[in-house]
Formats: sequence, C-alpha cells, structure tokens
Amino acid sequence: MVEAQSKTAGSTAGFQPRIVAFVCNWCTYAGADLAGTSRLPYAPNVRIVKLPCTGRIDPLFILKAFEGGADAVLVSGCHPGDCHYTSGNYHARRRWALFRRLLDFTGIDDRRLYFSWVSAAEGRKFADLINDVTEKVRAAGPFERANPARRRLCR
Amino acid sequence: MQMIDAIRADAAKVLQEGRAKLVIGYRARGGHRGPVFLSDPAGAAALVYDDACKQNLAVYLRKPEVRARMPVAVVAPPAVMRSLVLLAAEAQLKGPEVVVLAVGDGVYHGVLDLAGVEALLKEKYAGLAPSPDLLRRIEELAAMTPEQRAAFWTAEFAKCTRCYACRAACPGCYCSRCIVEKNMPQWISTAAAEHGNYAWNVIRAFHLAGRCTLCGACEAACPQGIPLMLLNGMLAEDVARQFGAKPGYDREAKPVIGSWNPDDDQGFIR
Amino acid sequence: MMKVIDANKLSDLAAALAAKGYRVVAPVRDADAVRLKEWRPGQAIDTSAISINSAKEFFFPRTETIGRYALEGSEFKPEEVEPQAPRTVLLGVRPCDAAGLAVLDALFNWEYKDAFYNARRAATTVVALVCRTADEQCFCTSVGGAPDSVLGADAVLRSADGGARFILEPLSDKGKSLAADAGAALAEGKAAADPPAEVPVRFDSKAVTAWCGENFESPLWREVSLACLGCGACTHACITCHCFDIQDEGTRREAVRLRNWDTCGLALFTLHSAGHNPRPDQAARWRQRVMHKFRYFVERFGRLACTGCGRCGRLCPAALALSDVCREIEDASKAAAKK
Amino acid sequence: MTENIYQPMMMRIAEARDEAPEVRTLRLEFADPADRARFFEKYRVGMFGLYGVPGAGESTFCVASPPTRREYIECTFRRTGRVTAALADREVGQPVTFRGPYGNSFPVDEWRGKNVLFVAGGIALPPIRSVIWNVLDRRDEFGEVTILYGARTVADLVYKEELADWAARGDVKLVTTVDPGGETADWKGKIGFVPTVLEQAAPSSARAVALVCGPPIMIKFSLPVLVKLGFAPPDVYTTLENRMKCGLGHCGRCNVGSLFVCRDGPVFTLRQLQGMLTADL
Repeated sequence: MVEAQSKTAGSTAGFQPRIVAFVCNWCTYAGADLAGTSRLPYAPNVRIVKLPCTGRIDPLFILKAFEGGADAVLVSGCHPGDCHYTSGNYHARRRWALFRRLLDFTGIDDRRLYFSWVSAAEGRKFADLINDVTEKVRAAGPFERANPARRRLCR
Repeated sequence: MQMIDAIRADAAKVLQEGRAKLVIGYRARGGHRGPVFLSDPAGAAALVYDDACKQNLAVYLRKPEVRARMPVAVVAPPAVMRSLVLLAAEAQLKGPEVVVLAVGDGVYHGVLDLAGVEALLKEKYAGLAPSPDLLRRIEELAAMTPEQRAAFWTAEFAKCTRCYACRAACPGCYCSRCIVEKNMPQWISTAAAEHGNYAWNVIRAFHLAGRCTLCGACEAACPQGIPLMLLNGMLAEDVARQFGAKPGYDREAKPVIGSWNPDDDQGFIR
Repeated sequence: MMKVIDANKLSDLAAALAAKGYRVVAPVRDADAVRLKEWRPGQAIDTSAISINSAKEFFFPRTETIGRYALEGSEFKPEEVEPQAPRTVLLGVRPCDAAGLAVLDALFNWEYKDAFYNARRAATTVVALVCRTADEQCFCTSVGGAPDSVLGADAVLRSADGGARFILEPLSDKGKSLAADAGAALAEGKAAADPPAEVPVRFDSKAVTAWCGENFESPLWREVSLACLGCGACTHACITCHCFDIQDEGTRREAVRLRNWDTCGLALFTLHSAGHNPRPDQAARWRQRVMHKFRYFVERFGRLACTGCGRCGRLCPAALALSDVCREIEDASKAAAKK
Repeated sequence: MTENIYQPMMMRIAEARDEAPEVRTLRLEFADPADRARFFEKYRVGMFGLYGVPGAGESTFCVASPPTRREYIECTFRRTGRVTAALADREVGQPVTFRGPYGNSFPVDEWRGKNVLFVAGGIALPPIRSVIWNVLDRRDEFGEVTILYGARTVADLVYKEELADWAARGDVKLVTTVDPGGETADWKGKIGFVPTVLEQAAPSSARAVALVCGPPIMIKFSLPVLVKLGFAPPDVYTTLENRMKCGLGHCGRCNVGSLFVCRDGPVFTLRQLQGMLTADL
C-alpha cells in the first residue's frame, strides 16, 4: 500500500513528511475535492486513501501505513450525525479512541496519528488541516528510526 | 472441610447427578498446573487448586471434542467466571451448556449456573481490576517518552517466535480463522521479525479490547515471557475510564467495540 | 595436563573468543529466564539452568530470507541470497541441544543440502556443558542421551572441583582450534571432574517406537490431546522440531521469500486450499508430533527426533509434557502385552 | 558454497487458457535452455513442481504435460488463494518461477502390453493427464485405454477440447460423468458420482492397471470399488497432493503416515496406502 522509500531518514534537513490519509467517500473526500476545485493550496505531503465510510477503516490499515513507512496517518470522516450509513463514524470513533491509546502506549504517539471530521462543505477546513498536520509532522521529524511498526525485513 | 475437598466432592456430584458429562479442573504436574478432564466421579481426587493455577479453563469450551460432551463443569476463579459470562454475552456459550465450580478468594462458592455466576461476580467481585503492581508498571511505561516506549516494546516483541500460545490460551480468541492466518491480503506478516511481531501483538491486544477479563492466561502461556498484561491492563483501564465498561459481568452486555454512544468523547478529533 | 578455567571466568573465555572474531552465543540471564543469546562484553554467563530457547535458532532461525527479487511491473529479477553465517561459538549449550544437531544435520541434508543451515553449521563451534543438575522435565536418558553426552559437540565443558572450575575438553578439529584461540583464558592444570546429573529414565523409547507402529488409530491420541490448546510453544522451543513454512512478502518493488518456523500443532499446517484438512483435530496433530519424533524419523534416519531437553513440558501452557505422553504410551503397550 | 535449493527457474508463459470456471492452464517455456535440459533429464510423468510469483509465493501442482513434449511444461490449477490468484492473473509473455521436478513417477514402462484405466475427478485430471498423453503418444505399446472422468457440473470438466479429441480417437474408451444436478440439457455423458459410475462401467481388471486421482473423498470411495472389480492393490495407482512448502522433504507437513508425499510420492500404489492409513488422507 505505502512504499515510501526513506531518502531522508536520519536527516531533518529537507524532510518532506509522508502522510497517509484514510478518508470516507461521502464527507472528507468530497471536502478534499472541494478544496481542489476551489483552488485552495495545501501541502502536497498527503496521500489520500478513499474508503466508503470511516466505519470501514480497520486499525490494520493504520498499521499497514506505518509498516510501509508513513511518517503520520490521518483519519477523517463525516461529522457525528452526518454519516451516510447513519452510525459508521460513531463505531469508528470508539475504535479510534482505544486504538490511538494502544498505539501511543507502544510508541506511536499523537504526533503520528491524527483524526478529524471534515464535511463535504469544508474545503477550507481540509486545506487548513493538511497544512497544519504537515507542519506538525515536519516538526516531529522523520519517523523512520523510531517507528516500531516499520517493515525492516526487505533491507 | 478444606476447599479442595469441597471442589472434589462437587465435581464427583455433578458427574453422578448428570448435571455435567465432563468436569474440567486443574491437576498438578510437579510445580506446573495443567487441566484435567474428568468424566468418571472416581477421578475427582486428581483435582487441585492453588495460586499456581494460571490457565483459563474456559478456553476449552471452544474445542469441538469438549463441545461434544456438554454440559461441562468448569473449575473457575473469578477471572474465568468473567470469561464464561463474556462467552455467553458473545453468543459463544448457552446457559445450559456449562455449570461452574466457583472458586473465590480463599473460599469455594459451590456449583453455580451462569446466572448464579453473574450474581456472584456482581455481589462479591465487582471490583476486579488490574493489580496495583500491574498499574504501577503501566504508569511507568506511560511516563516514558514515545521513543522509549517504542524501544521497550521492540525489545519485548523481538522475543516473540509467533507460536501463538497467547492466542491459544485465551478464551476470547475463538475465531475459527485468525486475522494473522488470512493472507489475501496478508495484513500481518507471519515472519517472527520486527514489523510482524509489532502488528501481531498490537492487533491481538486490540481484538480483545473491551473483551479481556484480565485473567492473565496469555502472559502465563507466553514461553518468552513477554509482558502482554501491560497491553491488556492498559486497554482495560481505558475501556473502564472512557466507556464505563467492564466486560464479563453481564450476559446481556453489548460489546464495547461494536456499540456506541452519541456522547462518546471526541476530544482527540478535530 | 588439561585445559581448565575458573567457574566464574567463563565470560573471560567468551571475551577471549570474541577478541578472536567469534560471535559468542551463551546462556545469559534475561529477566526471569536463562536464554541463549549473543553474548555482550561484560555479561555474565549463567550455567545454572537450561535455557528457555534451544540452540536451533542459531542454525535455523525463526525467520530467514531464502530468496529475494527485484520487481518491476510484471517482471522480476532474482537476486543472490547469501546465508548469514558469521563464525560463531555456542559456549555452554546443554548436551541435549548439541545432540539435537545430529537430527537437524540429517534432515537438512536429506538428499537436498540446505545451503543456509549448512553454512551456519560449518561456521559454528559447539561447546557443550555437561549437566550437573536436572529438573523434573529432563528426560535425556529416556531417549538414548545422557547429561554428559558429547554427541554433536566440538568441545565439552565439565564442571570440576565441586563446581569451582570447568575442564574444557576439545573433541573435534573445530574444538581444538577454539581451545587454541582461547589462549590464556584457559589454563593448563589439573582438576577432578564432578559427577554429571542423575536423570531418571522416565519411559522406554523403544516401546514407544514399537507401539506407534501399531496404533495409528488408538483412542489414546484423543485422550492425550484433549488438553492441547493448539499452539507452537512446544515445537518452537524444541531443539529437533524443524518444520517450516515458506512465505513471500514485499512491496511493489521488491519481494523476499522467507522461511519461518511452523508447527504441526496448528490446523493451518496441513489445511488444503479446497478446505479439506487431513489432520482435522488436535488428536491427529498430536499423533503426528509423537509419530514423527518416535517413529517416522527413526524409520528414515535411524535416530529419534527427540533428545529429552524437556522444554516442551516446561513451556506448555497446559502443562502437557511429551515425556508424560510417552510414559502413557509405554503403559498402554505394557497393558496390551499382558492381554 | 552449496547452491540454494530454493532458487527457482525462470519461466515465461507461452500460452494460457481457461478450462473451467476459475480453472486455468498455463504453458510455460524455460527462459534458460540449460534449465530445460536439466528439467527433462529428470522429469518423468507424475512428478510435480512448485510454481510461483515472487511476492505472492509458491504453489504445488503436478506437471500436466508429458516428457514426450519437450519444449514446454503445462500446469492446470484452480484459483483458490493468493498464489493461484497471482498465477492466474499473469498474462502470456510474463514470467513465473518454477522449482522441480520433484517426487516419484508412474512406472509407465512397466505397463507395456497392459490395459490402462484412468479414473479422475474434477481438478484432479491434470495430474494424470500427463500420463494419458504419454500413453497416447506411445499408443501401440499398451492394450485397451479407458478414461473415466467426472466433475461436479458440466462446466467444471477441464480439458474439454482434449476430452473431445480422446472421444473421437476410436482407440480410447472415454466415460464422462457429472454429479447429479450438475448436468445440462444437452449433456450426453453419465450422471452420477465417480465411484458409482466406475462400479457400473465395470472395466475389466484382467491384465490391467488403474490410476485414480481426485479429491480425498473420491479416492476413498473409489479404491474399494477397484478392489471389488478385481484390481490387485499393487496395480492401483494414485497421486496425492497435500499442503506442501518445500517439495524436498524438509518442511515436514505433507506426510501421510510415514510416507512423504513429496519424496515417497506423489505416486502411490493402493498397497502402500492400505498398509498406511487412509485415515490420514
């Protein structure tokens, strides 16, 4: 899924964060689309993976992204009450609430994992979010060395 | 009468009376404790019970060989009783399939059905929680930097040979095909190396989030001594704190993950 | 005159060998357990208990790359994979581990020679440590071994003078060059060897082998396997268990073919893609484990695939010990003989 | 240094065709002529190999073409998992890997002058198709040739064109059958399970050998029928497949009793399996 090659590992100079965003089809993806069609500039560091619903975002996806070398993961979907499938985002919220704590406890802290609600109308929020997350990850630096989930076998 | 004598007498009695076709209890093998399966009342003398009995015998209720001999009586301390209630809540166990030889803190509560177990747990063992020592170790770890925690777990998970004893020892791990055995795609690397071991151990713990009854069988089973209870304990604390849930006390309880509340905290979501 | 070393100086020996370029693997204390690990300068060598891991991972690691490919679209290019085989000394492994290498040698050279195993085997000098104590799980004497067996060892360390010293006795060329490499870490001297541990015979392996030939369908398999949880704790800990899986992994740019330890205890071990499983239950899997060790391997290679280290019983989450099962089998065979 | 026994040969897909739903045949050519020479030096009908796609893995199938066709090898497989999906998705001209040939073979030369009965079910025709081809390529060396082949449904019959060829030859007795309910309106063959149809067809066991290959359940029920028809256990052959990883006898999982399918098989006689245990199949 993610095969980022780390050319920047070890040096923060010129570090370009690689951020994987798992977003739902109905809200955040549409929000990202709006940001694009509105010509809102935002950081090019995010790779968007579209899923039908945040309820479909299995914690394994997040792990896989970190395994592939993501410096951070963003998960985003519809605001509470707006889910296209009524309650997918409520289910997802519980899952994240625990999973983020588990990741933090095992060494992947909140500088590496972000959550948001972005609706189809919030193109501006999406652009600001990406810019903000990118800056935070840039400040945190490359995750390569400290990432406990990173695939190291093929080396 | 000593506690063990009462357990032995009841084990023989449930077999004699036909309340159970099989009794699963503990036996001694030197310093080790393992399970014993009795169908003959005369065998009840083999039963032992002490602090070394770390295995969660509820795990056997998923074995087809055991299921073929239901109803089954299980010698169960409170954590195992919680597992039985959890299995009932998750539709893995029906009330008439099991009777419980309920062992408490230095007392024996006699033969109970699942309703009796639930009442006993609520009355006498409502306060079951991670031990103070476990909580202290969890706090120590939480106080470290993320890099230190990553290093700690990388070193611990490096010991993992992927024998899956943790999974095998856990009554909650009853999936007929575990996620680690699914390979289209292969979500979790099967190699006993860094990334596969991290993913396996983290996902194992997460699949038990809101379900783990803190019996400790997985950690006791781990041949490599990986402190799995740190993960389980941390999640159990969080489940209690965030959702006010304690699995294994209520046969009607909804699963923590799999249910939701509109008022769940979302302070971490922007 | 003989080569001797003070009992508390084993780490000096390790240091001397490390200085000569050996990777030293030795039993060291790790939390509550003694574990065979790559020795680090300053670490004490702990000979007080048998290690929880066997020596097999230093010849046949849990996971190892046996193939590598560069991928480009649908095309791929194989890349050379060299075995990782640094010159190594296993310093102070138990005789049951050393003896287990004879089993692995036979298997990994059965018609096809395994380059990875053999490279590491050739690069490794095995220094066995005679056991002075045994625990309730040890059963080497039941499977043709002994606490002072030297099978598979290039040199042997014997406790001497009531535990104050060790005598190092080189046995093979590798052992002799190791003794030479040790230099001043070994003194020339005299010491009186201590008696080895006494390990009671717990069952008659010949009876087990014979019984297995006649009792494929015995109800005993169902009885003994009832407690089995179906994990790989026993087989992973075993010095002789060698079954493995081959799995590919990779990205869109590169792929590796990996050999991972596997275990006959898992249903997946034999599951067909069509859903059929020739070993459908734990009884069939336990039968395979015992038969493989005590019958099939004997038929093929003339030796038992068990050296009695007892790790399977020590580490089983259900306290199910192979020696107990063999004892039950022997009892069953005696009972059958009486009829 | 010893050579890496896990290093496969490079092959190119020369032809690919769909035989039945989810069943595909690949014709593979050796990228290196030296590999081809080494392969055919060793290859006899009945042997198997491991076919692979790097990144997906390797899978075991019998070589479905005979040594009398020396330019290529063929394999036929059902798409069921990761590896077979990767193989099935490969296109003509693309590379795959191959290791082999491994295992023992059918003693075809010993059957000269004898009648030969083939009994196959479903996707298990490919393992004995190499023998059929081999026998048909040397037709005059053998007596009567009978082929009984069944599948769950008409669509599931593999090698449909070859079945037509065999039926048209005149020197082969071909009986095809489908399981009850698997027939189509224009189905001209038999309807019934392979063991039942075998019993009805009752081919003579005089001066004959029989080859059986199919799912474990079909083998289990066909063997007694053959015994009833008078076939002697040493004259009944089957080829087994089990989950296999190495193909070399090292990985330790494919044994049936003490017999390793990869080393002692895949070809076994009924006599071997009787002494062994059909319970472990």
